[in-house]
Amino acid sequence: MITTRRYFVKLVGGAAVAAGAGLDAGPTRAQAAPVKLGVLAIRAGIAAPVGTAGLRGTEWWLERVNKAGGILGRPVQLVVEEESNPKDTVERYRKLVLQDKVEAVLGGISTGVTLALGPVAEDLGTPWLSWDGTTQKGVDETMPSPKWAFKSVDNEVEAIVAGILTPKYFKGIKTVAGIGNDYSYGHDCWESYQAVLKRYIPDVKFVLELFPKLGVTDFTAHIAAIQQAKPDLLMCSFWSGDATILMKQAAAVGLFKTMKGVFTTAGGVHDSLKKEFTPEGLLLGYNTMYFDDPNGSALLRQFVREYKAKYNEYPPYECDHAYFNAESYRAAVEKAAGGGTTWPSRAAVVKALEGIEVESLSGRRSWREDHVQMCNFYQGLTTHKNPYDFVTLSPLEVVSTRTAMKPAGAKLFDWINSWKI
Amino acid sequence: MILRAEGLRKFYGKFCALDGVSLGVGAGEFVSIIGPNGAGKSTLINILTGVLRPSAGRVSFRGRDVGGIGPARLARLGMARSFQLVQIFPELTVLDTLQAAVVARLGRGTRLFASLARDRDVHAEALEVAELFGLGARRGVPARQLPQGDKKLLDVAAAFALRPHIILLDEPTSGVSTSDKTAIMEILVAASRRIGLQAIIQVEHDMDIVFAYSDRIIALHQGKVLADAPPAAIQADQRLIDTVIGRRVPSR
Amino acid sequence: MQKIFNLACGSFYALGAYVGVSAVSWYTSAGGPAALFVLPLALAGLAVGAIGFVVERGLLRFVYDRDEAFQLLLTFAVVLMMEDAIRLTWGTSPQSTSALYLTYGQVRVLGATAPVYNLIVIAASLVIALLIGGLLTRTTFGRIIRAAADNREMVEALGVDLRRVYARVFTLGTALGTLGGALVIPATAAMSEMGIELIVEAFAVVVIGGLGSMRGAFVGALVVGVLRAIAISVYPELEMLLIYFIVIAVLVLRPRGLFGGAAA
Amino acid sequence: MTARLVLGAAVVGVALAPLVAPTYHVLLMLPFMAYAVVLLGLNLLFGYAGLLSFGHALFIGIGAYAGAFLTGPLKVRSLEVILLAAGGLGALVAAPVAALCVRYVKIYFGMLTLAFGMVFYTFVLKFYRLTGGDEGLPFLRPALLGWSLEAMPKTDYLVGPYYYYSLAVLSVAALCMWRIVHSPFGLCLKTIRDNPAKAESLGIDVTRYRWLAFMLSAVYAAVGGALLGPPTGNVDPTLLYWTHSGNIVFMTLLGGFASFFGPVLGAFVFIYLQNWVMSVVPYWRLVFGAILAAIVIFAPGGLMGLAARRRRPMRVSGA
Repeated sequence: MITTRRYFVKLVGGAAVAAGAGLDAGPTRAQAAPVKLGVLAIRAGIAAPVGTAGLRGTEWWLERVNKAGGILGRPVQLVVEEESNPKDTVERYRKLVLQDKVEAVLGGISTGVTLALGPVAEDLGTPWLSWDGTTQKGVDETMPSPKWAFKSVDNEVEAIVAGILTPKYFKGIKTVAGIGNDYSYGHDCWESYQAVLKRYIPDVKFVLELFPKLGVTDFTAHIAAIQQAKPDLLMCSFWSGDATILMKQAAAVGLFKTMKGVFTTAGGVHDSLKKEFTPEGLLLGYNTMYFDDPNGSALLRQFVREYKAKYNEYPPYECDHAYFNAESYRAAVEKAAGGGTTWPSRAAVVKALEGIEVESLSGRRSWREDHVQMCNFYQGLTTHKNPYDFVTLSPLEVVSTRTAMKPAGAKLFDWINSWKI
Repeated sequence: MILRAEGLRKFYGKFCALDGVSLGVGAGEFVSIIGPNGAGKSTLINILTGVLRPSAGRVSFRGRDVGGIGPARLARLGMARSFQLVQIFPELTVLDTLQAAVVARLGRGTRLFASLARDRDVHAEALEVAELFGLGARRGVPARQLPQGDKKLLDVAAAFALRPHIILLDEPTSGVSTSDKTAIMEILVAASRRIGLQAIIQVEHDMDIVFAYSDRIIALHQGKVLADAPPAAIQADQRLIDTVIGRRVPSR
Repeated sequence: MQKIFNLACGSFYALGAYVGVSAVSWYTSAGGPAALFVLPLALAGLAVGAIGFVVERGLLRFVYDRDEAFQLLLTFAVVLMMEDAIRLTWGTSPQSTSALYLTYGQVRVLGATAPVYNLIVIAASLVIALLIGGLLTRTTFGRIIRAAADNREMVEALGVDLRRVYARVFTLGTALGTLGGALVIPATAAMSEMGIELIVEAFAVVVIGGLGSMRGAFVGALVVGVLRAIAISVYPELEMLLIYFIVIAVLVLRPRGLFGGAAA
Repeated sequence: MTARLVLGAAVVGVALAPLVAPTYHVLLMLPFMAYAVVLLGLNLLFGYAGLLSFGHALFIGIGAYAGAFLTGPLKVRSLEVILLAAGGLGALVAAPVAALCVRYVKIYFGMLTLAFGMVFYTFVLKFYRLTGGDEGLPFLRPALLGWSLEAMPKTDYLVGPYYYYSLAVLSVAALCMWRIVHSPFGLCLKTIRDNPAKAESLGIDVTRYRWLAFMLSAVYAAVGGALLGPPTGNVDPTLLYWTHSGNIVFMTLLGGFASFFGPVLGAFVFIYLQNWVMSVVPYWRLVFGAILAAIVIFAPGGLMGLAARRRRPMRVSGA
């Protein structure tokens, strides 16, 4: 969190006006003035680790870009604001655009917040690239074709990937129990997972569903209920400390001695899943970036190395979303400039972003034409055969959003039911 | 009889604070209740004013059973009271305190959007009571800034502003200097005539006051009525006085 | 007892948990025998309860003679500050001890497997409950506390220095909170918002049990715990709502709670 | 007279702000005006009836969700209807809640209101098919006085018509509340705040008056909550969360609950202070907590109290 402050730009009247007015003052002055990008990061509450990872990814990108001479010769500055509840975050967003006059806004994680941000971004006419906010419902209902808002992969992709991989790795599954957080992400994941699994195993029975509140830290009663239901498999979409807690408390009663386990998203807290209480052979999802990918790029290796050196942790996936957003913005500006040095208009940048493909930490990633992120999802079976004190994956499966995310305009369940299996 | 109590009993757990008390107060009477500490005076007052519900027995006020109906309803029926430990509204001025009482009496408290400042009746009536109690000059002073004696007067004045049929005064002169006691009592008597009060019940320790103003004295001892007689009869019974008062108490 | 409703109790609980994690990792890296890890854990939990003394002396004591609402507000201020203080100290990631939870092994109780550590914690809380009960009923200090809860002026008139009593009671309460936070840590992970769930449940417990009653709090906690477990296995959707319904029912039918002594 | 001059200048300043101030600061005035309505109501309960509610976010949430339901599924866009419905629904929910809560006073009242707030918070999170759960519901752009204004860019709509509409609502709300606190009812509330036992002895039905004050404050909070929705364009459960209740109490105290306009001033200062501190210090909660503690201890009269200096000398000594 210390780095937040280091890059924090405190705006003093004159400088801000100069930067904002730089656009109109002619190309020569504009080149010298730094380009400001707004960042929204969650700092408090359950998603704070995710926000922190996103911010760190962006800061790492910033250092590289500025070392390489900035974008079109302009150094880049970040203006970091806090993502909190929808009301305050909408105000922060307006501040970034109206007051700080940033060129684009990066970030946004919580679905509730990004649902509110979508229409505001459209209204203010500034590109907004969301790290992890899907805004599906709001965008579908209130703005079918967003112009300025770029959204994350759909909520339920990791559950769909897990649904595809479950029958491949676990044979003979007849009964399944599910546990997830009591909010949209948890419910979306569970519903899509059921829909996909039913396609592969038509006679599968879903015997129990549990939705504890977000932030609960005691699952003994839930685990007892799961034991009672005696499913062949437990599907869990926890993604924060609760995944670790559930794993610990499950180990205490030997839950996974009697059933298989699927943790669609627990890779977000991967380095807290210590070997002592995390068994081998669970299906574990790392979302869009796997720090230990044997086929990982040199960029990924460098990032993981420097991240570990700086924070003494191994990076989670949110770094990749954030890096991709910032990097795609840089590429789009350069593409829109068409080899020249004149800073392109915001509309031109947005046009250039559509369909653009860049190298991210997890390999090549792109924006679909309808402003949705494309990427690969990394899932696999947990193993203890590694030099760390936590579990990693072997074998590793990589599934692209081209196969696991509903195409533009499709209805989710119609699409799943139309698969040829 | 305006107020009648029959066979009142009150238990706190196993402790019996009142043990079959019966009494009545008629129109035009000034009745004093006396007794040593722990005789049950406070309990009796609290039952008569509806704060406590008796364990047994009944209280009727102007022919209505009022046992435990609560002080607010009883006040609206025409029974007002003052308190032993002075009770005021610290932040309210003298006039506002009395206006509040008048508002309550007239049932205008739920007028949400009416202007209090323009309510002439309330203002005039409150002012009249203030004058009656010699508080007219201090009508704009917040109650917390009044001297102790005036606080006591304000407490009683607010009860009078209700224009009750009957008023219960819980030690109206306690905590007041000897010289002021008579003054307060004179104001009380004058005011009660002025507002057409039908009866006064007071609990009082000061025997000079009790004998000077009462028409009748009810002596309590260990939760029972020991005597209920005119002052002269009580004064004549030295044994009774010894029991109830312990000793002949000169003015404090 | 003190008629302070402490919104910050959850924050103290979270603080205890974080300190517990730090203490245990320090202990483990210093090479202490694994079997004795509860000792540094419990000691750290108790020691950090000293924050209660700081909060009481530094903040709360200024408002005792004012409306009790101000105490509520001060504890709200503590909640705000503690959240950031924890973030400053430990960062945003959940903190967790490694496998110490299973150091003591598992046993089968009534057909279910339970970690021995859980049983130790249950035993410890029973002992603490008994100790508190004994403190309140058997000692002079306890009698003073109970008397002060009823009538502050009276106790002060008897020459008791209530400031010291309050400081001790508040510190004791805080220490119990931080100790609780530390003791659950092997079974869970420390997250900055872990206290918030606790506040809400603490409400339910206290209201069901009766405001201001220790026995009530104990029974209330049992009721809430058992109801939650039943709800989760029978009809999970009801989990938290069921408890709230019970709370409201208690309020309507028995405004003072099942064991309530404190007047409304 | 100076008070009237200051008030007049403030009203003129607020009315002219959209013409002169930067857009972003004008936008911040919208939550200020919405909270000001909420706080006028909250202070009837706290400043005048002496009951500190720690659960009023519940009614803000009810107002906001009422607006979201009306503009969304029910297709009612008229803000006048929305405000009426919000107030009505606020009263409907408040009736039983208030009846249970006003049986208690002081700290117990605060606890119970907080508990009820959390009950509804849990409810909103849990019944996510109805309420959208954590995602909340969109609050579509309401029509003002029959004009749909749909074609206007949102920002122009907010800093133009919606701004003046909010100002009008706030003015009407303030006038009504001014009358209420200066009515016989207001006087009776003050007697209850100062000394409930004595008030009772004067025939004032304390419970009933407290209940009425609670109802009024709930209606105000719901109306303010409905006003809070359109600038965000979305309503969500955090509006009902207990820390939101804490924030509005904070605003009340910051401005000073002993004065009629204190809480309004508090809302203004809180919003601009938060805006500034959040941008400058990542650990802004630490700063805010410290400010709150300092106000409670050293300036219980809030900003108004500091300005007036005519209140009782404060007591800072221990018990």
